[in-house]
Amino acid sequence: MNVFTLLNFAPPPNLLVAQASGNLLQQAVAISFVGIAIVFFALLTIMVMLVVLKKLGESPEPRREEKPVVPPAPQPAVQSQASSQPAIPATVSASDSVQAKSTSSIVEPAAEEDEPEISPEIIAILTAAAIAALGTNVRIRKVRFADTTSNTAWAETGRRFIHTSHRLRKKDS
Amino acid sequence: MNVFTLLNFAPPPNLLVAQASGNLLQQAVAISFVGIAIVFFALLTIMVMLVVLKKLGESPEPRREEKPVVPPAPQPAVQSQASSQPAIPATVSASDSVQAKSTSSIVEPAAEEDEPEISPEIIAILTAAAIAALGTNVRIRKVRFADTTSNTAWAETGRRFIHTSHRLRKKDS
Amino acid sequence: MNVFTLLNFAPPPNLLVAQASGNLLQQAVAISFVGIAIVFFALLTIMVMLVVLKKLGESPEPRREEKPVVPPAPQPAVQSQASSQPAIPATVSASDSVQAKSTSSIVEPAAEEDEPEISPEIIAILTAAAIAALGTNVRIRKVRFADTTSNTAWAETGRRFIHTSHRLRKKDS
Amino acid sequence: MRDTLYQFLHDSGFGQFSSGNLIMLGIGLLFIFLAIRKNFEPLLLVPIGFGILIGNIPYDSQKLSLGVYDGPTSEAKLAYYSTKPVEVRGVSYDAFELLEPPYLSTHKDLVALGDAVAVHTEERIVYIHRDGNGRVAEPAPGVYTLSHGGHSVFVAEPRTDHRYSVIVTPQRQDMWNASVLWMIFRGIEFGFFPPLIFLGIGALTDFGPLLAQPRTLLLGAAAQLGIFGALILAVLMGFDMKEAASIGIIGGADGPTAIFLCTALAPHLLGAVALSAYSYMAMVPIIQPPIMRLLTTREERLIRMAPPKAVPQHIKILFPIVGFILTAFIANAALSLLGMLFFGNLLRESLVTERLAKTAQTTLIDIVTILLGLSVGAKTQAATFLTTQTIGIFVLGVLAFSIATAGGVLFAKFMNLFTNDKINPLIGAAGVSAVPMSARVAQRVAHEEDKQNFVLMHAMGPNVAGVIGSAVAAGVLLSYLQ
Amino acid sequence: MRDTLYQFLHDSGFGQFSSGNLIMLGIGLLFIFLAIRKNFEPLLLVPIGFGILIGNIPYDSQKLSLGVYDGPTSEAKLAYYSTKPVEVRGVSYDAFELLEPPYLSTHKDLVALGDAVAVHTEERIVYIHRDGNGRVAEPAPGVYTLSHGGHSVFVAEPRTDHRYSVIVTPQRQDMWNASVLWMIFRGIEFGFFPPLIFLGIGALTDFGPLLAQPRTLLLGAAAQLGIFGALILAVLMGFDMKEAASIGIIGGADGPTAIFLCTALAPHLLGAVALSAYSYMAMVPIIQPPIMRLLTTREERLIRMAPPKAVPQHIKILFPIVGFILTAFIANAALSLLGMLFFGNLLRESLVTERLAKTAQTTLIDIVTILLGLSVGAKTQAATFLTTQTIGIFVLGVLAFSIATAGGVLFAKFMNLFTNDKINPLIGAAGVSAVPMSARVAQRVAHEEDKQNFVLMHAMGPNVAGVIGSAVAAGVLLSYLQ
Amino acid sequence: MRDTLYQFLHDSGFGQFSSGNLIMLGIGLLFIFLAIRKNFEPLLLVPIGFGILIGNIPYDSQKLSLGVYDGPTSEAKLAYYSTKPVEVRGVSYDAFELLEPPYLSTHKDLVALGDAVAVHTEERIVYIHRDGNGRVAEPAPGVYTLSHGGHSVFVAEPRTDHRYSVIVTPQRQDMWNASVLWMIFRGIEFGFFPPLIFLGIGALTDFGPLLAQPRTLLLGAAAQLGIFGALILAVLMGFDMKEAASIGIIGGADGPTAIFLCTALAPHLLGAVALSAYSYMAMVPIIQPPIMRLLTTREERLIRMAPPKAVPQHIKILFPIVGFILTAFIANAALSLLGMLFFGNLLRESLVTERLAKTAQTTLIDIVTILLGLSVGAKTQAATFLTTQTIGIFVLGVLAFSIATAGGVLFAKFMNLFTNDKINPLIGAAGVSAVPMSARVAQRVAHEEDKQNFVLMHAMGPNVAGVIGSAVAAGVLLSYLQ
Ligand code: NA
Ligand code: NA
Ligand code: NA
Repeated sequence: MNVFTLLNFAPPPNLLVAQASGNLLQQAVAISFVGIAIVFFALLTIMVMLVVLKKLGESPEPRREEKPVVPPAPQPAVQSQASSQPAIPATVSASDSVQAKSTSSIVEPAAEEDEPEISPEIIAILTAAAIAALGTNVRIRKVRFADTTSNTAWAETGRRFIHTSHRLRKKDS
Repeated sequence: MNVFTLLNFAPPPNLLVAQASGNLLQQAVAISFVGIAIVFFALLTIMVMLVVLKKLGESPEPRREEKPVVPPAPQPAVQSQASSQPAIPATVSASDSVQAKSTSSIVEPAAEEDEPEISPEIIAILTAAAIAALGTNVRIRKVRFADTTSNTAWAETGRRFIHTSHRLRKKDS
Repeated sequence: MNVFTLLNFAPPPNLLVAQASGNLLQQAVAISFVGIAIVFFALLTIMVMLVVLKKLGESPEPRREEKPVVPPAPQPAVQSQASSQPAIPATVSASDSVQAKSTSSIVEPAAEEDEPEISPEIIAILTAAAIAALGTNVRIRKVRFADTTSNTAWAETGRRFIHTSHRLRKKDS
Repeated sequence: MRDTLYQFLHDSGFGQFSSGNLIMLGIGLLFIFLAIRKNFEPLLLVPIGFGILIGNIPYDSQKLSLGVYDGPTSEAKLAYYSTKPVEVRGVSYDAFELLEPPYLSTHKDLVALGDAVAVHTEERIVYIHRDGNGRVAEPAPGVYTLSHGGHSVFVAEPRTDHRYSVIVTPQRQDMWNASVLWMIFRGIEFGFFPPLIFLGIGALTDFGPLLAQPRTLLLGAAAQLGIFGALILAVLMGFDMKEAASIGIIGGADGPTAIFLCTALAPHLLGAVALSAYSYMAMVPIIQPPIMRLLTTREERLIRMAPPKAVPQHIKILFPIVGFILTAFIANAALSLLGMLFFGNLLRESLVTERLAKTAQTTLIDIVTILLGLSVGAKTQAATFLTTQTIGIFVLGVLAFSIATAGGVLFAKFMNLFTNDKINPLIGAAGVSAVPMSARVAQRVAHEEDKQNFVLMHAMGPNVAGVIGSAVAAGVLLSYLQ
Repeated sequence: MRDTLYQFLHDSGFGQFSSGNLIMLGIGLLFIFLAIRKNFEPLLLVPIGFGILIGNIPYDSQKLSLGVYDGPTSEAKLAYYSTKPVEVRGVSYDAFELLEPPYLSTHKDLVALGDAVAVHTEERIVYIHRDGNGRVAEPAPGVYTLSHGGHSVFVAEPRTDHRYSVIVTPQRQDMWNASVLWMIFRGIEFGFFPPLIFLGIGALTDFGPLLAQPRTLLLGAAAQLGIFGALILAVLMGFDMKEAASIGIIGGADGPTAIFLCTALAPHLLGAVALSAYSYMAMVPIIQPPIMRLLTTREERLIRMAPPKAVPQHIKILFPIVGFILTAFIANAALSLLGMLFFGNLLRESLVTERLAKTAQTTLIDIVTILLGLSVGAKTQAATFLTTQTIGIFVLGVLAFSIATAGGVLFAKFMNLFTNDKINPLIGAAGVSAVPMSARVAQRVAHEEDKQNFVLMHAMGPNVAGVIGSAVAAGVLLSYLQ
Repeated sequence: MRDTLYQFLHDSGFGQFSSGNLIMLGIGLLFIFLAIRKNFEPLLLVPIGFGILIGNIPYDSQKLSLGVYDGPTSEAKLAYYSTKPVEVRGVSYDAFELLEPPYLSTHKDLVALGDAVAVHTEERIVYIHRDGNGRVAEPAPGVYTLSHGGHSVFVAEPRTDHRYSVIVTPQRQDMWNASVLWMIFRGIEFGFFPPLIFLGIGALTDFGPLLAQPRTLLLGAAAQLGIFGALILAVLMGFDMKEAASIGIIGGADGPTAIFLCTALAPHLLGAVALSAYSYMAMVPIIQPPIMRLLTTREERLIRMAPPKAVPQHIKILFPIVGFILTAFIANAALSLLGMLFFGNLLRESLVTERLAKTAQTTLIDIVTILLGLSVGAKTQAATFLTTQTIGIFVLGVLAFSIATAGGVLFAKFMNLFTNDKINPLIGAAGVSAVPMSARVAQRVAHEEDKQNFVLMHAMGPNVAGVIGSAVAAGVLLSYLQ
């Protein structure tokens, strides 16, 4: 009678596999090999896909997409760009008090500007206002215009990190 | 025995009505007529109530209420008025980048000012700060003083819309 | 049989105590005396602990702690200090429109500053920006530098309250 | 180890892939594309689109229960079955009759059950249990595993009146695997999210333009004709009453209202209804203008309306209170939508609860939008979405918008018969909420004819009235059909 | 169709209107008015007032179950009945004895049940089932529909020991209609909201003034006399112990604490207790000054206190940790309130979790305030609010505030007997939390006598101490009476 | 009254104090100290530390059930028992066999039960009931009070097949006392919080550096060796498979992933696993550099990498979509983590849902962080934490980090064998997520050798890849072991 068989409460198949495969260590090694293989497989697949996507970078559809969505680098007017370009914040020199070390790494917003009617000083203030809205303590020392799309930005970011990592080093000592 | 009758699980009365009233189409037409009638009735009632309220606008209680709650138009000092007068934002010319088209239409704050010690420039900045706090991209082009209570504000709002609706039109084309 | 005794559904012990101790008033008085005694005991314990902690204020560990965590009073550069020093907001004269009366008493941020490249005006603006981010209406009348760590700050806070309490008094009249 | 890997691949998405999944993934991608590239209501369609991806990743539902497709709505589903003889393929059996089945309310769900033969009779769904050998088991007490969704049904001792008390309970597996999605789904299932979104909308909406011109409330009522027109058409197309109402509500052009009603009446259509509602809201600038031009003369489109007097603050404060009481009296069942809408507006207008209003306008509505969009999307699966019904819903949706537009425009013309203070009938089209899109469309069409005619703020009146109107309509439909 | 319309009107609020509804709507409007016009704690009283409106819209509860009045607290309420002979109108019947009834804990609820005769004996509620003909049915297994609230009670086979396993389950209807409100209610029922509000209050509170003058902690303790004084008076007025404690806690002048305790001990009084607590907190500037002047001499009011030394940050960090451990040890049952208060304060003072503190201070407390206020209001209905009890509660509430004020002032005078560093007794009145209102009142009264005497910051010490004091008092009452 | 006071003190923390409590309070204080003074992941460790304080305040669990230790996970736990003869101390009894016990899954819980003798056989837990006189009661229908946790077990009539339907239900007491903590706990138990944190992390993460150099994805994969290496070591140390997987995941250096997996597989280890994960994440600057220097030559550390080309926005938009579909196909069980991570990133990169992204980045993640940290801490009690297992976990944790670091560095060297465009192997160490700490460590070690070598941005590639890698690994472990 099927009710009875259904009620049999067999342990879930995965556990059965585990018990069948003999001792625990053997099983642990098996899972580990399969596990790391799958991790590599998954990330390799993404990597391949990314390379393909980049190669296809000149295909018609994404090109159309690229233009309207991303405005050219020197953007006019004041925008709270907090969430659009936080990772390469070349314009704001965040000082020691930036607390962006945790899991929820906090974002430092940048603002590019070239319209004459709003002066750089005001931009700085607005940047700070955006920061205030984001809830981080950021000390602005100087404001420089930076081309965040250029490749030197990477070295620049590293360089700036040196200035801000005093605390990191202190902690170790 | 009442337990039994209770257990009878009669379909809810509404459905009974539905089944009793013959075919589905007939019922659909009935519900539709009643439905639209109730919608009109509800909104007509509110309309009547509003007209009455406005007529009673000179009654003692609301008048007392009006003064302290709403400060006179030229408000002194800096206030983040974000949520108090968002609908007629005549002072801030929101540009194309305003994304206030969705269900959760975003509010453009306005700031009126006439105290001498805070200059219009600063007001603009503070307005922008409030905008930053609200999380919208708003580009401030110019700041003008406007009497938001005047009736020309309506035409002004429409006029301003023309400037900001480029994107709307582009999308259709 | 224990199932039966468990099923006995005796009222919880506290209630039993209550019913045993005779009439309700007697019990109310007893609970009240014990209650107020415990409240006093709890707060007295904290008080003693606080006095001890203060006495130990010169112990090595907290002293180390004190330095890095609390920066010296004249802090350089712009920080949204909203949540760090809200209770003695000597620099910002909050006007009548401050609505900090409810359970969720709203915080008035202060900003001390002495770095030359950012002028006091800008600090005021940034303070206001932080306020905007906090969602309160605060009117900034004047910005003065104040030493919030000095003891005169308490009288100063009281004095300022007088200016801001017009509404409070009005409400009573 | 090769077996382990083989098994893993077999269990993974690749081994379980079907064409339905592929098409649904494509549909999810399409809506993400429309949202990002065409700016189609991105705040909703990006989450919904991504939710479709999440909901349509194939997996072996016998082994892994992600709770995405048909997870339980509650930890302890208590239902009541009765048995009656049922004829299946010519043989009569005793069968369970599932009364008011808490979750398995559509035949599709039941047919999908591995061990059960689903038979439905009119309103009620009847099914019998089939044992491992394919024979129909006698209704006996025990635990029945409804495999696909991971429910287990506990049936108590049979009783003399042929009734069984049944406890449908999710298996433990569901509770753990279901994860964030299952919890989030409950938010829609209980109608939790739409009212919270209405709270935010209330706090964001300035009813000023409506209060300045109370007569535009009627335009907001007239545009609800789209709801009822589409309802009748849907019945003609063969949808049942609850489905027809859920489709009709698309004509309300109001996302949360549509999701609220559809979840209550026809949850299996939720994906199609929500997607068509948001799509057409984004396409209002395409759908409305031809209808508006067709139904109005050039003279009518040239009508300039005088700006009305400003509304004093006390009216703005009184409106949400009075409006709530009146509409809640008239349409009880819309209480949770209208209550939250007007409550949010009172927070905004009272001026003493500004910090609450600001939070409702920003964080609260954002969080709920993320969760709502994601879960509506994840509920949209091949089995219920890739049907001819969905095509019908999209066709009816555009008809609903059209009828609503026509209703608003024509009613404005009708009102002009009785008043000297003429209404530009173009603003009638703004009664199709879709705030503020349809008001902008009215402005744009008026502006084409007369560069100095600014009807935007006038159009905001019927625009916000339409939100109230469609919530009332949803309440009426809910109280009749639930 | 005329029938349909007639039925609709009959079912709607108009057909179901009763005087109780009208009065309650008026009360809701009154509190909204006080909040907006008189600035009576608007952040709470606007939501509560609107909640009263939502909770008192009349509807036909037989047809539509909005879950506002007495919806289920849980999806699967599991209780246990035993039967015993009960005499009803002279006839002895077997009856169900509902032990620890999960929701129907007040007789009013039971009396309101359409099909049941409620008989209550002391602590326990006993009722028997009555069939359609008015005869009392024998206790038999089956499903009993407790009509008004929409519960259905499933009773299993009777057992030899006269016990029945009973599953009280909300009807499906409840689950769908209940909507946002039902879910929100659970937040109060489980005591979920008040601790979260305390988290925000902790993150908002600067305990600096208290830490600078630890002795003011005792003033915060003394003001809790109001709680216990009112408790004794309430017992004298005929309230039972749990009710008396819920009324006494009004004297704590602390909204979330009052709601927390009252929900646990006497949920039927929640509306009256919350309304009176928040009203009197807003009226502190009226209630306190006469008492303060009466109990102090002019000399005492002229006492100037020296500003204490600033508190180093490490003390501010240690305080929430030490304070939590001590109070939690002493008053276990206040753990969830005090834990969250001190945790919020640690987030604030640690200076390394600033972003968490900021969110707790703003968005989190705002969202919870909206939901708490709304649901407290909606729980306030005619049946439990329009009673003489409510009048008693309001009278006792003002007495509680007065006793608390007197307690604080007199204890300050008492402390002055033993110290050279005299305390201005006016700041004792600030022990009545109501942060920061009562500290302001102390400042104002002191300022009337001496324009150069600024006691505001000194008064903030007892003021915040009062928050801790009343939470401890709530813990003591909870552990004794729950 | 003296009795009352005595009883109060006895019931209070002082009367119930044990050494375990004291040690746990010390541990809580230690982590708070590390967080505030040493800046050890303060956003998590302050809440967790304070949670430990909350969870370890002693109280009399017979009288007061705070729901902190072992509160129910659900209001209506439905399980199914079967009976079989069990031998206890030489005597054979009929006993209940608890299958898939919903909450009492560890023997410790069962042993603690006052009235039951717990006997466990392999995977299953068997216990029998003991009556008041210490005799083992026959399995009979009734309600059994499992005293410590406050559960009551309702067992229906025994059936002929020796099975009992059992309803495990929390006592009313739990529901009320449990308060905020109990509700919050459910958030972890259902795996609710970690995915929401991943949503915020997705919205905060710029995958740009990864997209600019896709090959660094492999470094992120290689560093997951730490997970599996530690898993094997844990099995060797005597942990069972599920425990070993939960310990191994520490090597993922990703808090939410570790909490997610550990909650699902070995909830009794949650405290130790979470604390060791977050501690070692903060200590990455101490753990990693020696290993990095040991495994690389000076020449390798001096390798300068050319900055790659900037990534166009459309790639940034496509990445979360493509990445989600691929990883979800391959590792179904990681769907809720990866789905939320990529969804959050799409909200961020789409540029049209900026307000949603901002809320996810700020308020939403903050609120969830507060609740998650607090409840992880409060779940950490003496009974499960003060064991030799915990020492083993901390030892294995540092080994996991070390193996992960070595894996990343060595794989980078391995990749250099096949490419001309050499990778600085130091950035391989950044594959140990711990975003952004381990990327900074790579920068610092590189900078020590060459002041002009800036590898920070290159290191961000494997850094964020490691987040994806460990989520995939968690998915694999979950699908095998759950
Ligand atoms: Na509408
Ligand atoms: Na108090
Ligand atoms: Na990782």
